[in-house]
Amino acid sequence: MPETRKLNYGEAVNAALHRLMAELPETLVYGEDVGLPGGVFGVTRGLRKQFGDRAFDTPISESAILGSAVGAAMMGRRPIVEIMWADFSLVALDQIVNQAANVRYVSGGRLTAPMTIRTQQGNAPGACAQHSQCLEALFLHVPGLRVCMPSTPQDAYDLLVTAVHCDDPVLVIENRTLYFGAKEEVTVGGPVQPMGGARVRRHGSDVTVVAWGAMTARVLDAAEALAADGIEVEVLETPWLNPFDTEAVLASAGRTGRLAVVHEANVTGGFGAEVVARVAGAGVPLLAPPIRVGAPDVRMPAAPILAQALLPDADRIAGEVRALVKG
Amino acid sequence: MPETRKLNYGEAVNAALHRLMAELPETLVYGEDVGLPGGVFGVTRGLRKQFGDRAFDTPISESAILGSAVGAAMMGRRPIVEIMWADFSLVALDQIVNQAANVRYVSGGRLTAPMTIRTQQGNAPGACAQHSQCLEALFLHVPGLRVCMPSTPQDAYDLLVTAVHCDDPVLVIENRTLYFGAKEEVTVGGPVQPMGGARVRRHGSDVTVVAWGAMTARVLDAAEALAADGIEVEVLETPWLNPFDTEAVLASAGRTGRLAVVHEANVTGGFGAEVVARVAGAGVPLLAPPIRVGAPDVRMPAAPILAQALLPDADRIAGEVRALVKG
Amino acid sequence: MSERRLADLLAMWRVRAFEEKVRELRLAGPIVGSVHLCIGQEAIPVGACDVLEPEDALFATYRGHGWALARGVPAERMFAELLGRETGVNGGRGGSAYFTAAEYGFHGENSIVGAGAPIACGAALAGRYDGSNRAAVTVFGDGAMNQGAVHEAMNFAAAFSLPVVFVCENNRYSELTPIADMVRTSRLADRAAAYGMPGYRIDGNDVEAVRFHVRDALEVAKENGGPTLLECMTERIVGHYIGDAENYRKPGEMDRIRAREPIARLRAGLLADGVPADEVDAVEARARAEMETAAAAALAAPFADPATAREHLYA
Amino acid sequence: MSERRLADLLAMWRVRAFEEKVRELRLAGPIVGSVHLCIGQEAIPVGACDVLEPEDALFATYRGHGWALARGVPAERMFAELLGRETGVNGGRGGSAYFTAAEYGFHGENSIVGAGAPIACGAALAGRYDGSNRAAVTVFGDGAMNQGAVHEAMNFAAAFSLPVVFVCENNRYSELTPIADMVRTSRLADRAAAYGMPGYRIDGNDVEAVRFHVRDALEVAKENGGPTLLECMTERIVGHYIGDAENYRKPGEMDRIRAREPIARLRAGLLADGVPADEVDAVEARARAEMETAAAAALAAPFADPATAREHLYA
Ligand SMILES: Cc1ncc(C[n+]2csc(CCOP(=O)(O)OP(=O)(O)O)c2C)c(N)n1
Ligand SMILES: Cc1ncc(C[n+]2csc(CCOP(=O)(O)OP(=O)(O)O)c2C)c(N)n1
Ligand SMILES: [Mg+2]
Ligand SMILES: [Mg+2]
Repeated sequence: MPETRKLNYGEAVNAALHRLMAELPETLVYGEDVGLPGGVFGVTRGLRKQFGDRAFDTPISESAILGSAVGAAMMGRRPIVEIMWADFSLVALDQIVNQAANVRYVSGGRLTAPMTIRTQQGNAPGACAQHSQCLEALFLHVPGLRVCMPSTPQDAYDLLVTAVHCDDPVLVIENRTLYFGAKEEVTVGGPVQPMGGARVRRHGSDVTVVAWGAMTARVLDAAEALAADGIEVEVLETPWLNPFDTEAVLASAGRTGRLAVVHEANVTGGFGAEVVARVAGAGVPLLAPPIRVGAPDVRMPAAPILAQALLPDADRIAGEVRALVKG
Repeated sequence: MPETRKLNYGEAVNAALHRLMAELPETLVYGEDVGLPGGVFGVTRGLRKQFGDRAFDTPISESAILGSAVGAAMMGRRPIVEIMWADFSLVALDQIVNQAANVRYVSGGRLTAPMTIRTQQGNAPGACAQHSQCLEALFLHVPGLRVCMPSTPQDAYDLLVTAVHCDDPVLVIENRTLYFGAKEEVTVGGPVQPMGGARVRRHGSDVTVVAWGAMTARVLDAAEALAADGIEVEVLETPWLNPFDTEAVLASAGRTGRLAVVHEANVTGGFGAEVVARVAGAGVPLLAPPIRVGAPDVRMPAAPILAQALLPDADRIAGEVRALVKG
Repeated sequence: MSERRLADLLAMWRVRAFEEKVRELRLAGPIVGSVHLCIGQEAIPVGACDVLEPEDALFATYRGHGWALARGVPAERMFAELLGRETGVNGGRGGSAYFTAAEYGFHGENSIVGAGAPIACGAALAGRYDGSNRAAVTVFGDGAMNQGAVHEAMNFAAAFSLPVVFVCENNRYSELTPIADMVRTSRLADRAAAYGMPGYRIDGNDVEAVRFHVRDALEVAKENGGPTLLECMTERIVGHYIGDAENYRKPGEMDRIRAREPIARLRAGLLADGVPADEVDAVEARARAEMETAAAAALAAPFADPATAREHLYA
Repeated sequence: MSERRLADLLAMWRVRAFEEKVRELRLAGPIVGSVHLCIGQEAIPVGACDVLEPEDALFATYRGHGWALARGVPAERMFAELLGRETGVNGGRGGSAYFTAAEYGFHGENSIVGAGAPIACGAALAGRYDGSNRAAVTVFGDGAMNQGAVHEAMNFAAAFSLPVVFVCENNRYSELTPIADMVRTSRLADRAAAYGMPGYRIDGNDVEAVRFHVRDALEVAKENGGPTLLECMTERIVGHYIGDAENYRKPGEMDRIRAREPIARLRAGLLADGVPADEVDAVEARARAEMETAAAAALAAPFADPATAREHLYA
């Protein structure tokens, strides 16, 4: 029985977790501070109370957290583990890349690893270089993983539900600057959505801008500003990055004849390169060379005044897209 | 006093290490089995004998190996550490990405991390999914690191010498299928080469093929076969991936009008996407959409008969390049 | 009593005969790539697997052939796996160092040092919720004790009193480097105290000692007593991998090793107890014959089909 | 004697006054982002840094302001760093949780739990070759003891007898979770035995005890005796970070903490020894005044220049 609730992004994640724990008895939720304290961002609040020891705190041991999730998933549990910051996954990447991603393939499907890794990433004001990275491109280069990055409360809810129902390892990369955003109408309790798919967040005919994560809202702001200049931007959000909806991007870019990809991650080696390479490889005729907008190839400084000079914001995005359209 | 010696790839690495230990007293060479045993591939043989405790074995502790290299480098040493397989870097990626890459930037240059990480990667017959990955794309997405992948004995020598002289962290990614290749004339003892630059391994006018690592030789074989069909391939090897010689690629692709990028890594999110995206972004006019040839997005099976079905070989490369040229 | 010991001998001979056949096939060509034999270490898998229940989970390393065999994985399907045949337990996808056969209670080898330990914790954790009486056994070498993941796993298991048995096969070398040079105190079992769990150094060449201690640890584990670390002292009679020149061996070392290796030792014990030599030696012949048959069948099987190489990546 | 104790009190008051001023600036706006204060833990950095030599290397965590100050980093340049000013020790690049000031012998904070421990091993290792008499001190929390990198570092340092002092600030919580719930035996110092190194649990709120044990460990280290683990028992009087609601505190916990916190304790000791109250309290006033001056100067400094944000990535 689907119902509508006013929830912000963090609350939507929390609602999804409650639903999943209730409907899938094989789920477990654990990680650092996620049990009794309810998570450093409050996102797992209430689970311990309602579901007892199916929600618990762990030592600061990312290899043990991720590795035990692999083992529990092999045995039929459906663990939902949290890595507090995506940056911290780097102390234990082996368990994701060399372990979780191989389970199904090597065993020919006789063993599987239906686990969900919730994490969050990106810069927030004052965060240092070790707490600011956008690492989705690393995970997207690893066959055997699924990866998504919701940016709206509805997607925060839906994608997590889909992820946990998926029989393979899925990374759900959230964003702490979104947790406490505005409340929106969120449909909860509806059917599990299929994995994949893009979202046309705004229709436009002059240029296609593909974006994901925290950049989506900035791209929409930029599109608004550009509309005032008479430039109509089609904003295509791709919250699912693996599987990635290449068709939607090709179709939109084919229609508008121009392509920009915007992500918060560093440009070089970012997933924007993959998107551009797919469009180029498909031979979609473009009126101008495609552009990528992201953080320049540099570490992230802590001082907001320095970080702001690096992170794409609506102004910079609008400027680059305007230049793309106006030539 | 440069001199010429007949060395295979592994011997060239060994010669470079001997030179570096002799000319830079601040170098240290360590890692698992690199001291007394001289390395599992024999590449560090003789160093312990000649340089005593500046070459030593370590526990199986990649975080300690890499982390101690960061600390020793901060204090003025120039450690050259080995990670036996690139796959194993994933147990300790934090020390490379969150630590080494940040030292200079965060301190504004007052601390530096002049360390070299030697590793090797790729598939060899019979190797399992945890010993076959090509991970250069992960490192290439990390600002603050330098990355190179020599494929010839001369480059194995030169690039390592350059890497160790570099005042920043450098990854030198070797390949175990190359260590015991044919002996070639190698100039040793020459001046330290500048970082960066591409190598035109074959001139051609019909298509530019960019490659690195173990694929270079296969591309050259494919080019030979294609020449018999009247297709002239320009083979551009880019052993330095960071810094990457974008200009050389743009110029060659502009000349030939066609572009293929070949790497052993999985296609999605591979560095081939970056190369294609740069060429597309630069607006180089091409006669046909650029292609990428690499391992399909799957794990690597151990059985050679299965792995061969996935890895690019000269036949497959020739086939795909032929299709690109013939349309 | 001598019956059980003969059964132990047979089980150990099966492992050794399997490994020797693998070596032959590796040197002759049909098996390719890096292969890590457990010759000399057979008493550990044989003693341990004897007391495992079907519901228990077992995680081994690249040196895992003996563990898989002792757990009941058919030799033919293992040969086939190493030979890249369709009939291999993973159809050739795992190979010598990374195959898995959960249907036999063998939850896989692992080629990353130490990585199996946290995974075993998860298998044990799952048992808390699925109503099974599962314990998990994770096997690793002396060198793996210095890997971060093993430390995290031991603390995780101890803190949550998970039913895990940590079996450290201390064969005195990590690849080509003596473990004694890589630690300050060489009794690795003593590290258990750091986590508040029991740790025992035992004779890993004594199948009876292994059986006793693993059974005891499993009982403690299943009674909610938490994990145990067993440091099983043993030695490889072979190189780290096939092709290892073993330059690191000290003079006399191999003689000493051979004198106390588990099969020779059990054989001597049986003879001393009056079991007729022909009865004892028939065991070896039987094991070798079984392995010849299994290898022949595997060699006759079709190769894995390259057209399937992309299957089973995702659900 | 009371002179040294007054000096200790001043050093501790400097740390606390710094931290209180930081909190004020964080709550008022000029400092942004996550800030981890060490209020309540001041005796550890003050006691330890007093016996460090200029050549020694010091690696702290995100909770590192006190260590930097005690090591001699000027408060004004630290305020400036937290405020994102050009005059900050890293011109604002490091911020509260990740700054470095090697020119003062402070080799940096670290925001990855446990990551500083292997790095400190490298600094100590370097001393083997560069002719210095360097020891390295690495500081981390109780929770970090469960991180793989710390384990690897301890074994690495012990195996090679590196001059490292592992200082564990056990404030009983890892963020919001009691360490007692995350380990089976709560005496973390006992883990040192696993590596064959000495480990001591000491009163981390007693500046004299800290000084004694750190000096002793440094002496052992510099005489080639290898590493030591010091588990310094202490408590935060504040939250894990500014903004922490501290719901995890038990009834009466804060009273108990305040009763034994290091500054109140040293103050009481001085008064009991007959040092006049106004002399003792002048110390606090002096420290606060210094910090007000330093903060004001930092606030007056220009912001970091955004045009420089891309500099210093590579040589
Ligand atoms: C994380 C990691 N580091 C290094 C290796 C390479 N390696 C494979 S086996 C081995 C030695 C392991 O020694 P030990 O744990 O004693 O096991 P043994 O081989 O003696 O059974 C090493 C270093 C690896 N596979 N994984
Ligand atoms: C590898 C890693 N995992 C998790 C975190 C998030 N985190 C930051 S501080 C902290 C708690 C650390 O506790 P402890 O080691 O006791 O130090 P304290 O903060 O109490 O001084 C955690 C989990 C991190 N920064 N790095
Ligand atoms: Mg061993
Ligand atoms: Mg703590």
